[in-house]
Amino acid sequence: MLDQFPIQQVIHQDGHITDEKYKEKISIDKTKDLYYKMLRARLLDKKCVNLQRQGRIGTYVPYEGQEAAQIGSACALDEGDWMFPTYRDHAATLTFGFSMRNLLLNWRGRYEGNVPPEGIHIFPPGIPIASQLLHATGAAWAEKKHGTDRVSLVYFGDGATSEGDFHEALNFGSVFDTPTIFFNQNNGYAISVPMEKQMKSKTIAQKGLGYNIPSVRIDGNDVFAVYFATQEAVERARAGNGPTLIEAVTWRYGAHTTADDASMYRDQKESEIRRQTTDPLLRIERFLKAQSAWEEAWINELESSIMSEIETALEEMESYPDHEFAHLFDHVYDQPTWTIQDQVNEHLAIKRRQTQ
Amino acid sequence: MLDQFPIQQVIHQDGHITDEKYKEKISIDKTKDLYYKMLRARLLDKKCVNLQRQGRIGTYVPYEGQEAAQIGSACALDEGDWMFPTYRDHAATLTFGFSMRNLLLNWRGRYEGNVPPEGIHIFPPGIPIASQLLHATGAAWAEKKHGTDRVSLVYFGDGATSEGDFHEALNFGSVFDTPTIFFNQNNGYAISVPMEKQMKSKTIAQKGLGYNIPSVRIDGNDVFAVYFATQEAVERARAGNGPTLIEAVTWRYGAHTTADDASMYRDQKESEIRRQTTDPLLRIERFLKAQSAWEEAWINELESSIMSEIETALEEMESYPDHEFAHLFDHVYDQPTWTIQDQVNEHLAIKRRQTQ
Amino acid sequence: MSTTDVKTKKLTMIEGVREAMRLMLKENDDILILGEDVGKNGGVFRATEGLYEEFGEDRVIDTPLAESGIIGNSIGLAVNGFRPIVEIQFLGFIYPAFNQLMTHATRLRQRSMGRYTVPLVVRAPYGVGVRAPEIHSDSVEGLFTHMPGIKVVVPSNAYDAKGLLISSLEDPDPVLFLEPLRCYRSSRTEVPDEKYYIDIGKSSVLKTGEDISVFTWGAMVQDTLKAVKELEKTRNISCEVIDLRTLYPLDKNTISSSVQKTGRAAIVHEAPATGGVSNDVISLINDTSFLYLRAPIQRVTGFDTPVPVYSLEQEYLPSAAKIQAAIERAVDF
Amino acid sequence: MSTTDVKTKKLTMIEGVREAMRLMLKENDDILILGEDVGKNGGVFRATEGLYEEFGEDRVIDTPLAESGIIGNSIGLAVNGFRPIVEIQFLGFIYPAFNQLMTHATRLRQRSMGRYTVPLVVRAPYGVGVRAPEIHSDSVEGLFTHMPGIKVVVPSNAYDAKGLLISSLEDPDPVLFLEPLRCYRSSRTEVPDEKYYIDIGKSSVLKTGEDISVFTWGAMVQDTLKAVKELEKTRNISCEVIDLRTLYPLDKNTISSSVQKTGRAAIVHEAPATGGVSNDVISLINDTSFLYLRAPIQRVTGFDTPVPVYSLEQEYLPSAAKIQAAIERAVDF
Ligand SMILES: Cc1ncc(C[n+]2csc(CCOP(=O)(O)OP(=O)(O)O)c2C)c(N)n1
Ligand SMILES: Cc1ncc(C[n+]2csc(CCOP(=O)(O)OP(=O)(O)O)c2C)c(N)n1
Ligand SMILES: [Mg+2]
Ligand SMILES: [Mg+2]
Repeated sequence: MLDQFPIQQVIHQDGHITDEKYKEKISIDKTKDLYYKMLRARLLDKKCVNLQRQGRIGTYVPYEGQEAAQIGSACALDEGDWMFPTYRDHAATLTFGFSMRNLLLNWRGRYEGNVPPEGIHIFPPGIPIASQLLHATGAAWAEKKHGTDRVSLVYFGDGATSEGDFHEALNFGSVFDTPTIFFNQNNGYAISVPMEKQMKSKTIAQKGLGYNIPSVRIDGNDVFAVYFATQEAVERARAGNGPTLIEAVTWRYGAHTTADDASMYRDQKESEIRRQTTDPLLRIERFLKAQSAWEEAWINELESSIMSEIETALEEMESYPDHEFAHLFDHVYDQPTWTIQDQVNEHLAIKRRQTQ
Repeated sequence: MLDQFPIQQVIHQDGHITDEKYKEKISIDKTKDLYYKMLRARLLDKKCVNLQRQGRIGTYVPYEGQEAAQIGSACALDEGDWMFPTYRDHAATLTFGFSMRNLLLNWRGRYEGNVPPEGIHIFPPGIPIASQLLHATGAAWAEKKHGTDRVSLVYFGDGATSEGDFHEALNFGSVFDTPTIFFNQNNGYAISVPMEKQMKSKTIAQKGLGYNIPSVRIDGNDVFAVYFATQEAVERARAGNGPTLIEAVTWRYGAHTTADDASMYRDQKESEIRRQTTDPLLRIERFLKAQSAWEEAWINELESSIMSEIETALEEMESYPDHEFAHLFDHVYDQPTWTIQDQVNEHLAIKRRQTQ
Repeated sequence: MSTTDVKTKKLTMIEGVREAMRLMLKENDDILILGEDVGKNGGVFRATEGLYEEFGEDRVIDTPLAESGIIGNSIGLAVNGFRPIVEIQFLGFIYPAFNQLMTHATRLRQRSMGRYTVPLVVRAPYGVGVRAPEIHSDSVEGLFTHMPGIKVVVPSNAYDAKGLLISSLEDPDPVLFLEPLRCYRSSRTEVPDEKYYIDIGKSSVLKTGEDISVFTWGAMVQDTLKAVKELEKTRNISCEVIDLRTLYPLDKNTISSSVQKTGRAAIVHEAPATGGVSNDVISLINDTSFLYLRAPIQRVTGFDTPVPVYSLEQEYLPSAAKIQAAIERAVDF
Repeated sequence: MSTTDVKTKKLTMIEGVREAMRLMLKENDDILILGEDVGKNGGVFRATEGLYEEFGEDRVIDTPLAESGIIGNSIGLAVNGFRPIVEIQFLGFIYPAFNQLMTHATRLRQRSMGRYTVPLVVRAPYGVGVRAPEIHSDSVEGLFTHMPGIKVVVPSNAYDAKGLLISSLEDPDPVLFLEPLRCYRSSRTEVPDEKYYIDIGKSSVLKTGEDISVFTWGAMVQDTLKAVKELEKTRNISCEVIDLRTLYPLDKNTISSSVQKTGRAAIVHEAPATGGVSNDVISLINDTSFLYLRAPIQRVTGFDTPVPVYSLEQEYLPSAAKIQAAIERAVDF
């Protein structure tokens, strides 16, 4: 299977292009744009880890190391397409148009953190593992029924492939030929459980074989490999040729969440080595340097503009009005049922009494 | 995939052996024994369909046409191995030692119909589709942990492969290398839904590829193909080499159940043609005739001894004491909880009052 | 209901269900039917008979055999403009989809502050009655009244079935539409050809009475009426019988005013007592009508056991004698 | 409990859980632990910390990420000689396994007339408290009291946790062992080193009183005690507080005799009111103690909504003020 699904790469970790055929497809502008998006995501992620340490946000789920996988894929979508993220995919949602303020609000335990700007189709992050894959096939199926060429892209991890819903989604996608990109980020771990304990198969791509779904295995730290593979899958979907399974092989540098201690189950030196070798940002830096297109001024400007964007978002988040009590019950049903309304009335009466 | 998983056959529907290498493995005695078992199952099945029509049993699930698949596989097991049937696999359970009387009691809505003889490991028929596959991996895993060489064999249909539990069971079996035979009877339909609507893949065997589980596709109406393939899988499992997925391609002649009308969704002429061509019993008849080993006296004797066995079982079933009320609550817990006990006491008190 | 103006037909309950679907499929292109064997086969109970032929395979869809898959996909379809009707073949086979219902269908509106909504109707036949194999006869309404974000309705005849299903199909939120198996073909009711509504949340007073309020739903409605009428002949007791029809949200006003009038209550259902919807009714009465109660509220339910194999079904079901004994217990208290 | 003879240690509740598992793993080779991250990682809450090292990967097993798979396999293991302890990472993630619990774990004994039994303990942390993302904080005890064939227990401190888990591990039937997250490390209790039992089905009277019986469990126990003590200072009310500990089967005798003494009752829990276990308690009181009741039974519960995101958790949880108001309502009725 490893032979059948080799890891496809466009830019080697040293920064050289692996195959001349890609040369004309890669402009410096596009490269810089992707680099900017990855840098933006990385700086935000680092900031969030710090915010959590300072108690300014709750438990946080970092994605550092997975920027190329998330951003390369998100960039292959058009407005109007559907994105189904997990709890770890805010580099993708940010890139696809989710607001930074709302993203931060999410980590403050706010419903606003689930709400994208009007017209941007991003689902609330999937929490029960793999369950969102079925929404992605359903929403894409709806597009097909509407007669549009919109697609859905759904993120999920290596661990998620063990759940029954993964299987059912691939089968529905296959049977109804839904325009869906099943985008797997194989970061080698489901919390503490390494891929070898999760499955016997050496690849996730091969799991497409049971459904006659075309699959591809790519270097998930190579933003162009991700971008091109996703583009191809998106084109196939738009053309009415059904779903694709993409396995993007990647790595998370940090712990599963800020509540997790990765050193309990793996040697964190591995992450240190990877930071120097396969890192998605460093690779583009090397590539740009090889093209003599890396300018310190540009990068400094980028950094400072991103930092000020983050600071602004942070301020907006921290000055955001307190969560309204009404959000507890307002949207459970279109109209609260009487049991909810009675409970709310009692709640408010007691509060009033307390403050009297 | 059709190339990768050709349908393996040992005896052609004309009755000739497909490959000389099988010759020495097929004795006339063994052939006659398998034929006897298939005939016994078929006559019982026909009887049950009639009993249902007469209202002497409830809704019945026929398996006619699938005798080779069920019996070839059941014969490859040893006492002490575990069998996990569905609602349609009583040809298999009968062959593996389930009593005919209890089998009939099952169709009378009796718990006794779920209880095998002491020492025979047969689970109550699986009702929620595909859920029993996980019990089969669990029980086999237990055998492995006990250090025995016992295996489990689980039956399931083509439709069952769509459920999440199918996937989870194959993955657990693969990861923990459980000695399990996943025995699929692909009869082309899940009630009314044909395989083409159930999945896009042309084979079920290919579904093993995602789990690195060896798979084989066989002619499920060829009792020797089934028997040999299952034997091989059983040997692999006993030797500690993990699970196998077997796809036995077969056909049910009749309706899904006696409450179903197959002509609503398929042309029943297909079944008539198959009775003349690929039938599992006819094939062995042709084989034995080709070997000049078919004797009318033998077959007549078989039939009459089977019919009298069935009549005896039927009498036993019909004279079996009425279901005790206690069976409603006796085994819900080891000891009834007080809520159950109170309900039972009230029930009995009211009954007593009524009969006074 | 059958005045000269309104054209009606005498329908069985399953025909009422089918009529509602046909009418709504015609009226609203966004409505789809998804399920196992709902297409060519017309459903294992024939609820969707003829709809595949009339509306085609893009609207009446035979899905793969995977309940989580069916409900999960329907959530995606619902969020993206459709109104799926899912048929779960038997309520006892809804469990594989429990996660999709509990964490998604019912929560998406809240999670997204109203951005994404799930107008989804899940139909499921349920309860004892067709001498089916094990697990086919589960009565687990109580699992869903404890699931915030969904409504639960149960018609007991063709008229209510059609009106309730139409209301469910215009409700902006997920509705679990339970179809008691024993009611499918047990009787016929006059049903208007046209569109009409039975409101979700409204019960139906089938018989007024003075001494006790008897609440029930689904297949127990006819059994209860029969038991009550028998009892009224032998004893001088006047019973009010109310078909709840909606199990969440309960019809607070009708329930409480009835109990406040009669001073006594009994609840009859098939499901086990512990965790059963009867307890929601008892709590409602406790909350609203404590001072009116002249006797403990009586529950007549299934046992705290799984629904048994069919040869024991009749022992499991609340009998007329049990219903009568409960009413007498309350009245003689 | 800590006499001079019995060696004790002061443990947090999660340590009590761990101690019970360690003791039983040592004593009984058939006991296995299965779950996500229970091995090397020692569980996401560290409940199994050190057990992988002590008992090895054949006894403390990191499984693939699939709850139906975990429970389904554990059924096979249990039937074939083992006694699995399954850790579900959060109760809100048990739903994918609902079918395996509802139609198999709980029914195999009955279906096979006792031939196959499923001695299985499913442990799951639950409830509000760790400011976790959505769905991690569900309180759905009521789904399982309505599931015939399983028992449901909830300790609220280390002592009860150890004794109840040991009893659960010797119970011949499936037990759902709920671990309230807010209790994991909130306090320490003296816990004997040796083996001891807390009987399933027995509640614990934490405080005797004369005017009202307050029933609760899990994380609400401490909140309730605190609210009650506060109230007793300001008003002349004497409250009896009972930790139910087992939710099915309920402790009928203790509940009914307490209410028969005090004449009033309140029930405090996190879960939504509709379908909540409070209703089972109300029904029990209705059945056993109707004539003793001097006021409607009070429920203090979560809302009939999903447990919200964590910034609204405190609004969702029953507050001291709500508990006190309910008690006053009953006493002043
Ligand atoms: C149904 C369910 N079970 C368990 C969990 C707890 N959980 C959260 S993340 C996670 C691991 C997921 O691993 P993977 O799919 O590889 O994604 P990654 O976290 O590596 O991005 C687990 C077990 C959950 N959220 N949902
Ligand atoms: C979870 C679940 N959903 C639905 C059903 C209803 N049902 C019973 S048999 C069946 C079709 C099964 O088809 P297949 O797996 O091919 O087996 P076959 O009946 O052909 O032997 C269905 C849908 C069920 N028993 N369980
Ligand atoms: Mg991962
Ligand atoms: Mg089939």
